[in-house]
Amino acid sequence: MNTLVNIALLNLVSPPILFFILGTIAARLKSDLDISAGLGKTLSLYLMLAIGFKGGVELSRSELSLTTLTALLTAAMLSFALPFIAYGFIRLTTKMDRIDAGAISAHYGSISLVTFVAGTAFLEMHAEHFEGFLIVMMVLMEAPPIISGLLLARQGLTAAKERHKPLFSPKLLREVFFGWTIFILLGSLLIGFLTGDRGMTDMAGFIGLPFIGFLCLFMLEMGLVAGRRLEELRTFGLPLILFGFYMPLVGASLGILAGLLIGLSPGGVTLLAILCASASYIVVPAALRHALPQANLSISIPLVLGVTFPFNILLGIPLYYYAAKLGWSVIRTG
Amino acid sequence: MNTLVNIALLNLVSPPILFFILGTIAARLKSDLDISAGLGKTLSLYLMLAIGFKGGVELSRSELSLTTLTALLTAAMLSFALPFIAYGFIRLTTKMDRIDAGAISAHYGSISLVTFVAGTAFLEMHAEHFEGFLIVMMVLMEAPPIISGLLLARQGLTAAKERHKPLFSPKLLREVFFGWTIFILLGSLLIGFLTGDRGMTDMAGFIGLPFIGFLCLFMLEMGLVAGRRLEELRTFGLPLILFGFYMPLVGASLGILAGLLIGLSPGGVTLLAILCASASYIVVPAALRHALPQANLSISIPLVLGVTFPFNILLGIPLYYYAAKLGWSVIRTG
Amino acid sequence: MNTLVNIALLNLVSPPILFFILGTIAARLKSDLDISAGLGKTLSLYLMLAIGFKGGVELSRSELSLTTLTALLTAAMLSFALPFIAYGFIRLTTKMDRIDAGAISAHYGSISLVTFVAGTAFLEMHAEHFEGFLIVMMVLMEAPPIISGLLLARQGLTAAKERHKPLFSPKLLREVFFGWTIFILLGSLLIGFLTGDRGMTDMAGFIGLPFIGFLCLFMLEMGLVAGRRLEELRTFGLPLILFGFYMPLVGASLGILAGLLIGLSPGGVTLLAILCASASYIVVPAALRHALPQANLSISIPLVLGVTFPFNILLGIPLYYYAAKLGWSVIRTG
Amino acid sequence: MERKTIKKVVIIAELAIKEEILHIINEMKAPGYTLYEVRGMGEKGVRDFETTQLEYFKNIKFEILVDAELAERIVAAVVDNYFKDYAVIAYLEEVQILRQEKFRPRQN
Amino acid sequence: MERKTIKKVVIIAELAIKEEILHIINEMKAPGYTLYEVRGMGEKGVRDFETTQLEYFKNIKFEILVDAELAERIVAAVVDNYFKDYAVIAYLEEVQILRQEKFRPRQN
Amino acid sequence: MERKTIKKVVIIAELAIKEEILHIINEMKAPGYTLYEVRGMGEKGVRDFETTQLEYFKNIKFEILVDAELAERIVAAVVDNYFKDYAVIAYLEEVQILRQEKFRPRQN
Ligand SMILES: Nc1ncnc2c1ncn2[C@@H]1O[C@H](COP(=O)(O)O)[C@@H](O)[C@H]1O
Ligand SMILES: Nc1ncnc2c1ncn2[C@@H]1O[C@H](COP(=O)(O)O)[C@@H](O)[C@H]1O
Ligand SMILES: Nc1ncnc2c1ncn2[C@@H]1O[C@H](COP(=O)(O)O)[C@@H](O)[C@H]1O
Ligand code: NA
Ligand code: NA
Ligand code: NA
Repeated sequence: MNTLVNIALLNLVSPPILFFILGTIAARLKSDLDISAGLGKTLSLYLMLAIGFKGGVELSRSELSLTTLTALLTAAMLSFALPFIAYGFIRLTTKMDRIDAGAISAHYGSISLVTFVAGTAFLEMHAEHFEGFLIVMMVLMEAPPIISGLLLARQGLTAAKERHKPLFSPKLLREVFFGWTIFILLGSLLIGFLTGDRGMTDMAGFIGLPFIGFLCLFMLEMGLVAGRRLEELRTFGLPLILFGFYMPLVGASLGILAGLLIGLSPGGVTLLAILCASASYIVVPAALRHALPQANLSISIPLVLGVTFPFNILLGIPLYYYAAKLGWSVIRTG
Repeated sequence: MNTLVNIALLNLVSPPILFFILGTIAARLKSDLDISAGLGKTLSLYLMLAIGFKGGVELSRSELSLTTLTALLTAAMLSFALPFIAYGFIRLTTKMDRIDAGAISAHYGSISLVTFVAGTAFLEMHAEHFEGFLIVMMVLMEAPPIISGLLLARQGLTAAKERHKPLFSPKLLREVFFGWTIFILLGSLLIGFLTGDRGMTDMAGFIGLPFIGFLCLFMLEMGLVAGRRLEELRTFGLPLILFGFYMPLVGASLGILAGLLIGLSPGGVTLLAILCASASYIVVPAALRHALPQANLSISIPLVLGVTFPFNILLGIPLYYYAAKLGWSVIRTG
Repeated sequence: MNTLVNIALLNLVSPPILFFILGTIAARLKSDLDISAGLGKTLSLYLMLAIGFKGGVELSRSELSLTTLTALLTAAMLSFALPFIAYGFIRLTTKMDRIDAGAISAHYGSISLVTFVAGTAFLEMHAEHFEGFLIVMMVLMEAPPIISGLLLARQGLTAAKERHKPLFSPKLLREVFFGWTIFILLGSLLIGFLTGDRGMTDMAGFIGLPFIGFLCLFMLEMGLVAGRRLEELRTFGLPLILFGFYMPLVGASLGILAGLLIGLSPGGVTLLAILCASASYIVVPAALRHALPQANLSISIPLVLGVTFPFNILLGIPLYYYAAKLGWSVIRTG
Repeated sequence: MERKTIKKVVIIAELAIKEEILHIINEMKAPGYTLYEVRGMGEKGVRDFETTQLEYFKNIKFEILVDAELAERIVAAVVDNYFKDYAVIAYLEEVQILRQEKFRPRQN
Repeated sequence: MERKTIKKVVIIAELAIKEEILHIINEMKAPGYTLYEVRGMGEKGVRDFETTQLEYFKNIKFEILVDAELAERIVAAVVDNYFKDYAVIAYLEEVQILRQEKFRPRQN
Repeated sequence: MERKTIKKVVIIAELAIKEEILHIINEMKAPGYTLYEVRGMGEKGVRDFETTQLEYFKNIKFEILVDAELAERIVAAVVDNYFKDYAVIAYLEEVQILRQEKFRPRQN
C-alpha cells in the first residue's frame, strides 16, 4: 500500500527528479555543464504549450460547471491572500524592511509553472486524474499576488511621490496580462479547447510522447540554476532560510483545505496545493523590476530557487499528494 | 458534404492556423512572447528536412514518368513568367519605380516553403494524396523569378555601368543555387529517395510523429513575424495593399490551370496553386540584397509577410483546394 | 550473405551517413547552410543523454559480472597505451616536435562520442546487440590518454619550470572529471540504471523514437564541421595525412583483439574497436588548452575532424564490424 | 580624409529598462543606436549567466553616436531616471567620423 | 609601460555585406579583426529584431586595430563601395597598445 | 556636466582563459567588467565560426573601466601570463565618466 515513504521514494527515483539532482550536483561541483540559453527558453515554451494544450483538450471534454467557476474564483483569492501571510511571517521573524518583505511575499503568493508540471507528471505516475481547469486556475494565480505584494511594499516607500503614484503603470499591466508565459499558456489552452480530441491526435506525437524527456532536460537546467543560487544563501539569516521551507507548507495546507471545500478531485486538490506552495521566479520578478525597482531581487530569487523550488520538487509534491488523499478519504468516509 | 465554407472553417480551427493567429495577436498586443533566434532557424531546418525527406521517399515509390518532367518544366516556366504579370499590375496601379516594382515581382514569382508545408498539412487533414515531385517543383520555382525580376528592375537603373554589369555575379549564383534552403531541401529529398521506405522507418519518429507540433511552433513564430510587419503597412497606398491580396489569386488560378493541364492529382493541383500564390521572404530578399541593393526591401517584406502570407494561410489554401477539386471533377466528368 | 562490400554499402546509404556527406558537400561548396550554435550544443546534449540513459537501463537488466570489471580495466589501459603508439608513429614519420606529437597522440588515445553513437546506430541496423557497460568503457577512455599524451609532450618543454610543474593542475582535473560531456554521460547512465525499464517507458518517446532523426541533424553538422577543416589539411605533409588513416586501423585492431580476449559480444567488440579507432575533438583539446597551451591545436583538429572522423564513419565502422564478426566466428569454431 | 569628432554615448544596463532607454533615444531624436547583448559585473552585483531562465540578470549595451550637446542630454536623462534603482552605467567616448550630417538629430 | 597609439576602425553594417567587408580586410592585409553580432537603428531604418527569419535585418560590427594609414584606406574602401546602397556606418577611434608590431599589416 | 577621464581596459581572448581573466579582475578588485561573445582573426589564426562544436575557437571580450594605475596592472598581468601561448590581445582607451567613485577599486 502507498505509505508516504513509498510515494516519496517513487518520486525521488523518477527521471525528472533525478535529472534535477544531477543538475544541482553539476552546479555545486562547478562543472561546465550548461543548457544553452536558446534551449532553456525553448523548453519553457514547450512545457507551457504542451500543458496548456492538454488542459484545453481536457476542458473541451467536460462542460463548464459551477465548481469550475468557484474554483477559478478561489484560486485568484487564495493567491491574493497568501502574500499577506508571507509578509507577516517575514516581518515577524526577520529584520527585513517593508519593501523587500513585500516583494518576497509577492513571489510566494504567485506560482511556479515547472513545479506545477512536475506535479502533473507525478500524478500521471500514480494514474491520478485532475480537472482541466486547473491550468486556468494556475494562470489566474500569477498576477493577484503582485498587487497585494505591492500594496504591502508601498508602505515602505519613503518618497511620498513614489508611494502615491498609481499602483498599475500601463507597463506593469502589459507585463502582467500580455506577458509571454500567460500568453502561451492561455493561448494553447484555448487552441486545445477549440480543436479538442481531433487536435490532440495531431499534436500527441509532439506534446505527448516526448513530454517526460523534455521535462527531464528542463529539470536538468532547473538543477543547474538552483545549484548556482545556493551560494548566495550563505549570507542569509536562518529565519529567512526557514521561511523558504515552512511557507510552502503553509500555502499547501490552505490549498488542500480550499481544494477539498470546493470539491476538487484528489489530483486537483494536490495541484492546487502545489500552486499555493510554489513560488514564482519568472513572472513576479520581471513585474517587480518595473513596479518596485527598489526591491532587491537578490534576496527573493535565491530563496525561491535555492530553497523552496527544490523542497517542493523533492519532498513537497509527494507530501501534498499524500495529505490530499488523506483529507479526501476522510471527507468521503465522513 | 464539403462546401467551401466547411473546408475554410475546418482549416481555421486546425492547430497550426490557430497558433499562427495566436502569434499575430501577441505581436499586435506587443506581448514579449518571442521565439528565440536559434529556435526559429532550427524549426525551418526541421520543416525543410522533413518535407524534403518525405518527398524523396514518395518519389522512390513511383518511377519517373513523362508527367514528372513536364511538371518540373511547367513549374520553372510558371515561376519565371509570374513576375512579368506582377510587375505589370504594380506599374499600372501604383507609382512605384521600376527597381522596386521589379524587386517585388521577383518575390511573388518565387515561393514560400511554410505556405507549402501548411498546404501539405491541410491536404493530410483531407486525406488527399499528392505527387512526391511537387517538392522538386517547389525547389525549381525558387530561382527563375529572381532572373525575371532582375531583368525588369534593370530598366530602372540610371547608371549605365550598373545596368550593363553581368546579370549573374558568381555571388548571386552561389546565393541562389547553394543557398541553405535549397541545399537542405534537395539534399533531404535525395536522401529520402536513396533510403526509401527503410529510411522512412528510421526517420518516422522524428519527421512523422512530432511534425504537426513543430509546424505549430513555427506558425506561432510566423504569426509574430507577420504581426510585427502589419505596422509598416500603414504607410502603403491601398493599390499596393490590394495587390498583396489579388496577386496570389492570379497566381493560384494559373497554377490550377497548369496543374490540370499536366494532369496532376487534386492534391498536386492544389499545391501547385499554393506555390504560385505564395511569395518568397527568405531566398529572394537575400538574393536581391546582392543583385539589386538599390531595391527597398522594406516595401516587399511587409507586403509579403503582412498581407499575402496570412491571406494564403487563412483563406487561400482552402479556396485553392476547393477550386482544384472543382476543376478536376469538371475535367473528369467532361 | 553479408559480404564486407554489402555491409559497407548498407552503411553508406543510411540516413545519418548521407546527411554527413550532405554536410561535407555543403561546406565544400561554401553553402551558407549552417547549424545554429545553440542547436549544435543541444544535439550533443541529446545524444549523450540518450546514449547514457539507454546504457544505464541496459546495465540495470544485467548484473555486474567479472567480465564487466575486466572490460572497464581493459578500456582504461588501452586508451592509456594508444598515445605511446601514436606518438611513435608521428615522431618516426614526421618532423613534428615532441609537444605537438604528444598533443596529437592524446587525441587519438581518447574517443569520439559521435563515432560511438554512429556505431550503435549501425549495430541496430544489423540487429546486433551490445553490452550496456560499453558506455562506461567509453567514459573511462576519455581521460587516461590525456595523461600519457602530457607525459610524452612534457619532454619537449624547454623551460625547466614548465617541465616540472605538477602534471595535474586542479583546473585540469576539474576539466577532465567534471567536464560536461562526462557529467551528462555518467549522470544519464546512472539515472537510466536507477529507473530501469520503468524509466525507459517514460523516456522512450524522447530518446527512442526520434533518435535517428536527431542523429541525422547532428551528422549534418559534423559534415559541415569536417568539410570546413579539409581546407587546412592542404598545408599538411603526406605522412601526417596518412597517419590520420592508418592510426584508426591500428587502434581498431588492438580494440578487436582486446574485445575478443575479454569475451565481448560481436557488437561489443565492434564498439570497442570503434572507441580505439576514434579520436577526440572536444574533451582532449579543451583539456590541452589548459595543460599544454604550447601545443598547436590547428594541427590536431583538422587531422581528427578532416581525416579520421570521416574515415571511421564512412568506411571504418563497417570494416571493424566485419573483422569483429570474423574474429568472433574463428574463436567460436576454434 | 579630414575627420569630424563626435561623441559616442555608451549605456550598459539591465535588460529590464531596455524599452525605457529606447524611449529616451526616440524622444531625443537620436539619429541611431547600436545594441549589444552583454554580461557583466558591477555595483549591483554579478550579471554574468548564460541561462535564459532569469531574464532580469541580463545586460544590454547601447552605443549612440551623436553631437556633444545631445550626448550630454541623453546621459543626463539616463542618470537621473535610472541610476538609483537599476543596474546601469553610462559614459562617453570620442570618435572620428566622415560624414557629420549622418549623425545629426533626426528632424521628423 | 609606455604605449603606442593606433587606430581602431569600426564598421557596423547589415549582414548582407559581411563577406565583402572580410574581403577588404584580407585584401588590405589587416593584421586581424573582431566581429560582433549587433542590432540597431539608423538612416536605413530599424534593424533590431530577435528573430532569425529575416536574415537581412541583422547587423554585424567589425573592429580592426591598425595603423592610421591603413585605417584610412579601409574606411575609404567601405564608404566608396557600400555607403550608398547598404545599411552601414564607419568611424575611427584611438587606442593605446603595448606591442605595435602585433598590429602591423600582414606580410604574406 | 563636468567629466572625469578614466581608462577602459579591453581584453580580447580565446574562451579557454575566461576564468583566468576573471580571476585577475577579482584579485585586483576591479569595480566591474562587461563581457562580450565575439569572433575574430589575428596572429593565432581565424577564430570566426558559428558552430559550438569547437569551443576552443571561441573568443570573448572584456571591458573594464578603471583608473589608469589599476588599468596598467591588469594589462600587465594579462600580457605576462597569457600573451605567449594564448590567442589574446589587450589595449586601453580613454572614456569620460560622470561619477568617478563608481569606478574605484572595490574595498572588500
Ligand atoms: N567598472 C566597470 N567596467 C566595465 N563594465 C562595468 C563596470 N561597472 C559596471 N559595468 C557594467 O554595467 C553593468 C551595471 O553596472 P552596476 O549598476 O554597477 O551593477 C554591469 O553589469 C556591467 O556590465
Ligand atoms: N547614430 C548612430 N549611433 C550608433 N549606431 C548607429 C548610428 N547610426 C547607425 N548606426 C548603426 O549602423 C547601422 C546602419 O546604419 P544606417 O546605414 O544609418 O541605417 C544601424 O543599424 C546601427 O546599428
Ligand atoms: N588587429 C586586430 N584588430 C582587431 N581585433 C584583433 C586584432 N588582432 C587580434 N584581434 C582579436 O584578438 C583575438 C586574438 O588575437 P591573436 O592572439 O592575435 O590571434 C583575435 O581572434 C581577434 O578577435
Ligand atoms: Na504560491
Ligand atoms: Na509565387
Ligand atoms: Na581512440
